[in-house]
Amino acid sequence: MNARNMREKDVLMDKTVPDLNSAVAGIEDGMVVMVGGFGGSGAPIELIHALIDRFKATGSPKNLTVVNNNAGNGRIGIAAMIDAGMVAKMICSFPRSADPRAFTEKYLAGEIGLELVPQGTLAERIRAGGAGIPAFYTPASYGTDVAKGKPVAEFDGKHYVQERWLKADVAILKAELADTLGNLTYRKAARNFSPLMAAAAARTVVQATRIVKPGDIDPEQVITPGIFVDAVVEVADAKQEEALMRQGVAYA
Amino acid sequence: MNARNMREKDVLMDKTVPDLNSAVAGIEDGMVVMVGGFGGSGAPIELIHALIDRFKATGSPKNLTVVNNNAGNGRIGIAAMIDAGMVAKMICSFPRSADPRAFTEKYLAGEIGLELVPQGTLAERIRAGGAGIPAFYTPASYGTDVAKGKPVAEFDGKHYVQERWLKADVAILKAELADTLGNLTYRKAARNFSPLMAAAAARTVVQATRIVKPGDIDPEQVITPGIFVDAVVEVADAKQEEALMRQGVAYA
Amino acid sequence: MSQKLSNAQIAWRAAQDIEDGAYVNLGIGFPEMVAKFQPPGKQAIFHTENGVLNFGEAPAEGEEDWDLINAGKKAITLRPGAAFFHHADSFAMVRGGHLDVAILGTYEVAENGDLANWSTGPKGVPAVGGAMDLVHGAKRVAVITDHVTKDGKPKLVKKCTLPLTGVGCVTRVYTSLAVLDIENQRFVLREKLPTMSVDELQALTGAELVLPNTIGDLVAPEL
Amino acid sequence: MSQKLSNAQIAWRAAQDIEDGAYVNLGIGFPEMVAKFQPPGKQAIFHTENGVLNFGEAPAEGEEDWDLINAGKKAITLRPGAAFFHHADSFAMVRGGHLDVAILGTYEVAENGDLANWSTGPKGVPAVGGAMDLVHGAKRVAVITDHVTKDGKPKLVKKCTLPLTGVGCVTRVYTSLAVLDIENQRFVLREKLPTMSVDELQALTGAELVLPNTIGDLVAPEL
Repeated sequence: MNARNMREKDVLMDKTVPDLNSAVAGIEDGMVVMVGGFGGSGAPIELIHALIDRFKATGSPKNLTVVNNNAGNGRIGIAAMIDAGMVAKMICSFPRSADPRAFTEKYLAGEIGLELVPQGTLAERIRAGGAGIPAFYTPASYGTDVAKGKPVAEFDGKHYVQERWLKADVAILKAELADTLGNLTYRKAARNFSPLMAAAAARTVVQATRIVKPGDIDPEQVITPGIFVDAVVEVADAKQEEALMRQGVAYA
Repeated sequence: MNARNMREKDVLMDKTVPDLNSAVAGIEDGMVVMVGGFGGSGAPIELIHALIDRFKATGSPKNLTVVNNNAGNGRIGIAAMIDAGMVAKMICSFPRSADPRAFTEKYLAGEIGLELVPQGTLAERIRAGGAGIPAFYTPASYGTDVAKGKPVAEFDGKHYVQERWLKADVAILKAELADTLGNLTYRKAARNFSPLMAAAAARTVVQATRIVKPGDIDPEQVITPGIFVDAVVEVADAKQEEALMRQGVAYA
Repeated sequence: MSQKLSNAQIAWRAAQDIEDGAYVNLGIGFPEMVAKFQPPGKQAIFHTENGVLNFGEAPAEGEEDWDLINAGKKAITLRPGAAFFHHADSFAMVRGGHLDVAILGTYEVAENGDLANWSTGPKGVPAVGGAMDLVHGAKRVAVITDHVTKDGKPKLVKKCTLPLTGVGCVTRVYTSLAVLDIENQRFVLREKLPTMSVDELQALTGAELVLPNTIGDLVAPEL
Repeated sequence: MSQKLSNAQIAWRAAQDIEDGAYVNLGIGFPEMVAKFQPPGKQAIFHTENGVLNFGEAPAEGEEDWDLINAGKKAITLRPGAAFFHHADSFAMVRGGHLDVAILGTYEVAENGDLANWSTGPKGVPAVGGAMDLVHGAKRVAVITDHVTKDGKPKLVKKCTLPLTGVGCVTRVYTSLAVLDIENQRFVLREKLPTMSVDELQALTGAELVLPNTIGDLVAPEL
């Protein structure tokens, strides 16, 4: 878990933080927060719940804009953030998921904003944010209500919609392995949006099932290079959002 | 190397081809050919030389547009294609490499075309070609001669150049492992442009150091998913371009 | 009225047209059934938006791994030769034209190929998911649907009344009563229930049917 | 004239300003030397355009692995915690502002921060490589260069005469005679050789030097 058996000259940098509270310390009112995961796969439940704990104790962070494919399930994770009243706006593709009542209630009451983005456009906008591409063209949504007000252009006889990059102040993500330099791997389909969000956020905070020393992840198998990661915290026994939801757990 | 020990119902698809000649069979006069590799790292020397053999035997393929970061080194690989007279135009970022005489001679004689593209723009244009993004904006080259004639736009007070996707008829690439479904891994830094080219070409042909059966590559470690690959040929004892160049080998 | 096809039978019929070696995306819900009916001797590789290629059947209950799900958030298994990738690469496959077929459900499909399958109007919470990408990416976009709504209204229409998912994107429609191609902005009838007349079918369709010389029988096994 | 710094000494001076924990790209050729002079106790992680993060020194002759090279096509080694990635991801790091510092060589640099380092004019074969991306991506773009050309002409100029690599992108210049910041489109002199007068330096510079109250001594160890 630490780098003590490395020669000090090789590795001084260490991005590990001691606990979840430290990990979410920099997240402030009004920030744009990207949250990794698609459904329960890759959802950083412990980081989210640490953020809720802080909100409950201090009233902050609130008024957040949260970016995720969905808008929370049941009464845990992002749904619990919404229930707690921390979220001013969701940017997502599919706010109707298995049990979307937290978002649905607030949305129908006019208490939460929604920017609906087609899933591939959402992924590409986040990717563009990380890659320094301020705008790109996609065929998705051309001629639909979702494209209203956006510039369109024709290339080779086909119509496209111009979309802007999407960046965040912070990304909170779940990884399988992290080394102390922030290199990450993900478990199975849990990577989904996380490698994109890691690059698109000014600060990227990661909960990893295991923190290893530099060199323990094969350089060919790194999915998110450490350059995109600012803080890693080990959460060995991370909960699975889908399992919690099926157990009917409520966090907020 | 084949899938005989799989249950037939699991795997019918097999993208392996028996030899290098079959692998390059579909490459015709006038095509745009992306060639993987950066310097000698990832250069598919055997596929290139099979293409040269075909040209010498049949006079075809000629008049090719070749996409690579460089424009060939010494008298082998892309340089040998140029020497042989198969290449009408190079699209590349850096046609001056260690020993660029093949390109330099033809270029100064006006016998070969050049589209010079900044390296990051080249990578992103190829990536856009594979990703269905017809155009995007980049800060690279703004205000320089390279941007002349290209649309520019301002986003958030900064200027950007609009760049178009780049696609190819064929990509020829070198991988480390391939399974019979075309899933690929690469050795060390040899991946460079290859995963992008695999997606941007209508047909992607790969020489792999070893062909394995589906399931032998961990799904988390696949770098190029098989959906981007059409044909794989095993070249167990592949030559290294840099080593050949240092030996002074001439192919054309 | 003749016995219409069940959803499973519509899915079966759509599955028969999937070419050997095809890369296929199935919309969440009803279209997922198509995977069950792959004809023997043909292999398709299934893609799901959240970053998995070559997944297989659902695991047995209790065997789920919730890190291994499809776009509908249902647990899946892997077939040999699977691959994981992130969402931008996944939609590069979609948008970049690498999928051979996408098969989607729908509320309405118009004779000009317009598809409306994401919103039933301004009420409630809108949700679009990956449909707006899928309709523009796959080489062939097919729709499977009941021929009419629960109220008996046509789902195949001259012009969509609901918010569009995509413009001019659908090329084939498999319904509970017929198989139709969309060609030159018209529904061309390819197959119909053998027990149903063209007139009966036309009466249940909101746009004029083009009738080629040969119209096949739409027959599916009991499922 | 005072003894100017050698290339190694210029590289040494630039290396002193690299923050602990910085991600750094060094241009091919002379700037590669900067890596050798990392101050003890500070760690930088080096990026190379062809898809490697955290590489180390060159291998011994005969130990080269030609699949493991840098952007200059020279053989490299890896440090623990390295990562490989493809070219689009590599330039996402560059263009996306993830590098802390890029240190490049140059033909000319102008007082407005314009850089000309890719072409000496219409003759010969043009080649740009990754420079046009690097100048816009890194949080800090620095240049290391001899203060004058081989013919004694200024390389620090009012306006570049050679084709530009990037507009207004350079913020610090390390030369064989001085260290300068580019602020408000002017060269601000931060350090100069202690044996050289400001007038002597001004005479070798093609744009007016801004002189702050404190100008440090540019001193480097024998290397």
